[in-house]
Amino acid sequence: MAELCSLAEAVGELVHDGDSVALEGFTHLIPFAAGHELLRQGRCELELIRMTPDILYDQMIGVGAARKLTFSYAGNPGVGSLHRLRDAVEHGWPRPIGLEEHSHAGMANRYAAGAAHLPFAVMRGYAGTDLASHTNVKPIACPFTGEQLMAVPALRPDVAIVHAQEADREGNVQLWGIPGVQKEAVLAAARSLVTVERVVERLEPRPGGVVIPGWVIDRVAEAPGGSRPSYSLGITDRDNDFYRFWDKLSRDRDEFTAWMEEHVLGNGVASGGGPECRNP
Amino acid sequence: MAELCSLAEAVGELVHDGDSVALEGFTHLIPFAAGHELLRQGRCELELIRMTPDILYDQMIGVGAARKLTFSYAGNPGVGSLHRLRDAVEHGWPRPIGLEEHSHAGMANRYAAGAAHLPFAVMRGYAGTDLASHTNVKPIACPFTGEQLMAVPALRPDVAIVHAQEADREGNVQLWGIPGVQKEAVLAAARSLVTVERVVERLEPRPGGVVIPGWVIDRVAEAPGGSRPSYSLGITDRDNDFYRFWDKLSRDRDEFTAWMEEHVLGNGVASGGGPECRNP
Amino acid sequence: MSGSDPTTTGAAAGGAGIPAGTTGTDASPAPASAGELQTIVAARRLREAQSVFIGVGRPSTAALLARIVHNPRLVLVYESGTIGAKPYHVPLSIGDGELAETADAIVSVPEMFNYWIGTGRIQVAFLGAAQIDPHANLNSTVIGDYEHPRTRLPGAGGAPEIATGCREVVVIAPHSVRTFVKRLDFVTTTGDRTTHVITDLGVLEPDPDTRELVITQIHPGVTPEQVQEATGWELKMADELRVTDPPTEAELEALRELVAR
Amino acid sequence: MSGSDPTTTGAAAGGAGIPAGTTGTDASPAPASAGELQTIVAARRLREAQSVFIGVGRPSTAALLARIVHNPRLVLVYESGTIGAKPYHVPLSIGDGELAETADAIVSVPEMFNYWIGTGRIQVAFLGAAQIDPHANLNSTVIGDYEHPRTRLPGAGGAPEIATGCREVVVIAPHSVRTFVKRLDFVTTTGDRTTHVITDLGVLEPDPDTRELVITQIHPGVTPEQVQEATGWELKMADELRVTDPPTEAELEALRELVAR
Repeated sequence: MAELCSLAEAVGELVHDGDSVALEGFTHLIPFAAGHELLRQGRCELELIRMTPDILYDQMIGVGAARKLTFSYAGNPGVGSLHRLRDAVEHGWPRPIGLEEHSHAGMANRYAAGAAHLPFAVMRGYAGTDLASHTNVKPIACPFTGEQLMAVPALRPDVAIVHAQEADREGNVQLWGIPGVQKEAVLAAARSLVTVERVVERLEPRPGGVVIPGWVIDRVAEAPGGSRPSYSLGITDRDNDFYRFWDKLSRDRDEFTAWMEEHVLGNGVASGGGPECRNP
Repeated sequence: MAELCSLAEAVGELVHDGDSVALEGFTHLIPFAAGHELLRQGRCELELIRMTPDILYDQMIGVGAARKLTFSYAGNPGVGSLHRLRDAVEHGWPRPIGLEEHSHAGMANRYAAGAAHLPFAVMRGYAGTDLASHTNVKPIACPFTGEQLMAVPALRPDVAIVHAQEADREGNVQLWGIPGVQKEAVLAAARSLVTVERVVERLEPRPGGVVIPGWVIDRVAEAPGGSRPSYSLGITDRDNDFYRFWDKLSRDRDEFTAWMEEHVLGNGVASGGGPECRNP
Repeated sequence: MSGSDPTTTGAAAGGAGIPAGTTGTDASPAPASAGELQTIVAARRLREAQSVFIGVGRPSTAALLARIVHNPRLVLVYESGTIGAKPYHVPLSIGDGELAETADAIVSVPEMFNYWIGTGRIQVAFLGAAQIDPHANLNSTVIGDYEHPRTRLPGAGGAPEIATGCREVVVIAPHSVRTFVKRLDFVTTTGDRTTHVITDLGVLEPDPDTRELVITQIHPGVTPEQVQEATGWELKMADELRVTDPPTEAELEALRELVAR
Repeated sequence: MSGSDPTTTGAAAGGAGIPAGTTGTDASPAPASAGELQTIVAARRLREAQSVFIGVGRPSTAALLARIVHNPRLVLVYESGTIGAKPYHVPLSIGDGELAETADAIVSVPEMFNYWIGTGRIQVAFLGAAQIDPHANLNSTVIGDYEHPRTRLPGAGGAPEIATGCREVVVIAPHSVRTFVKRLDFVTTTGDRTTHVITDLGVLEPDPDTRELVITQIHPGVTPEQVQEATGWELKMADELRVTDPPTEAELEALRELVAR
């Protein structure tokens, strides 16, 4: 049964150094506030998992919190590269980082297998690519037709963290808009945290609403604006300017470090929601 | 792109003698009107596919339209047995019928594999049961962990027929309430027909709404009341009395035959919706 | 529907049956029937449960009763995809509209089996069957030979994976030699996770070592001989055979009010 | 995002570039840039299409333009799960709110890849890449050695399965020796289903027998020599090299109006 608590408590109780952590969100509903709290608490040696690592993971990798990144597309959506990730991969700054990469279809199926507590999933994919020999997939034959397909191993993160629009006081969560793989991430993980824009008395059923019952979630924490500069459909808007701003700022190690110190790491100011996190 | 037409045209164009046909619906939204139209047009030698064959399939089997039934639970929900099915299986009346049976999890995964156009799905199931040796499943080992699991072959019906609350004039369909495996059935089938309670100018997004775009459907036909005595949430109610009535009526071959002649087969009266189909 | 005993689904809460157990006061209503007592005992098993997977018939009635009397936060899950349903009426089918209208979440059937049932998220499953053997294996497929059955039963439904996916299984079955058989005609569902078999005569539990069912509890007014007579094999008795607590007034009243809705 | 070329995603519709092609009348606006022409040519490929899978950047702009000018019923599908999106603005990301708000249906990412992309339901896919080879294989993973890359690119995203799942693939890429290379540093995506490669200089199509890309069409004002110079291998020319129809006024105006929104 989900316990409602503060973001700081939730992160402190659920995430340990060295954990594999999936902060999911497919452009929409990215849990920035939770990621920043994780950094403020000094979590390190993390395996970061996400289909589409973007600015949040660029920040986490840039301060050296990650030992490994498991992903399928690491870019600044619609803008370009993740410069901190590139610096880590190309030059080992501030530390080298291990990569495990898949295609989106592979990652999505890995999460789905994880949510089903199955050890693997079967798909048509990776055929003819160099990906197959650089990642953890194995050919598998259909026992009925003999067709050669690909098996991908289930993803079972230690912790999943996602953001949603609302929760009720029982910890039942509702999100709407682009649902991504958030439900799968929560169901696949050993522990889970959902940050929400607001806690309401009662979840009003909505078109496109995806409800995750509180009894499969460990902690729910209120974090208004907690997905900014990403967005929570119907509540906050995507700050496209910040994504463009990040492309410039993040090219320089010193500027990046100073910005993170001032806006994320310093004096415990909640980020993601406040003006601190916006394009100055 | 879905073509809107009459139920009679749709059935006439899409369903041929000998086809495998999935008239899906999980207690909710069972396409009675379409099934009755199929009988009125004299389709025969069908392989009927459905997770939960109930009264509709009892009727179709009772008049001898089916050569085979593929299913996972064949009962009158909450009431008891399907007497016409039992008569066919136990005494070959009015003709013998072949059975291919699975568990619900097996059938659901077979549909999901079909919808993904994969040849099979992997699951944990059938272990230790006699089902495994009486149906078409095969053991499969996880290539990563070695765990023994079960492979089930994809379901790819010739035709899927489902019922929904609404369609717009482009043939986009929306259903809500218990969604069952209807989307999977449509996406798994070579051809598809959706009958709807009503055609509307514009689909209004609804809580729990499942939208199937018109461009993956072949025909949409208006059939108000077309799921009765099952129901279409928000529009018609389940006629529980009829399910209990059927338990009595269907025990007797002659009474069944007379009832079918009068209420379903005779003079082209649309069934399912009209008073003819109700407990007299 | 697979989660319920096809032989009991017709009667929502037991209806007729031999009286068994009373509340023992003058002002009390008619004594509980054996079926009512069975439902009440099943409901008690859900006192501490977080979630229960149920079919229609007695399992559904018992779970609704548990929500009323013991455990208002109990999460009801039906294979139709309704999670956290809170029906006011005992549903006739597992897909009744009231289940959809009162659920916390509704999911597709593939999601129900893959993400919810198969993963051990649901704590207790109530299952029924036409036959049960000494190791709590169940048959809901055929009586007689598979190819030429004497009685064709509805089939597996969700039971095989419910029984291996949920954390513990409680079987609810009528106690008779027709149901309690030494050897099943067909193994539809395995009994490995079964913790209790609740009948209209008593409660059986598997021996921790041999996994063979042992009668551990009998309902008031039932004799061990009656139980043995209704069982198709030589039934082991627990060293300390408990007697079921009689239904409380609250339980019986709530049950009757629920069924009358 | 995987469906777009990382090198073009920054510029929504081409922006600056060498002028190429004009509408040829006095009242006409400024001549089309090479980027604009590339977008217009890509949009023309969707005249008859029922559905198109797109990433952001030029592919998205081209698909929106096609809906305005050629094919109002064209179904846009984004890997974020939005099916039938009808955005008014060119989206910056494949997950912009406007896509969700205007979609016919929104599905989860696993469903998008398993039920929609992997099945051939979507007719055309627009893909970009950092490198393309003579057989239209694409690299969007690394420049240089995989373990010690000179440039780490964003990675595969949806491309590998989009390229094998959709019925035909159209690649949209800038024409330069940096992009058109004889040998890829990494094969991210195979070119088996590619029917057209649309660049800012012309259009390439695979030879039906050898599957090697052949330049079949050049944009107005472009010479075959220019194309060869911008290609990192000895490029085969079609026997009849067509010249791209210049942008019509309607196309150019609609494109500029779209980008200015």
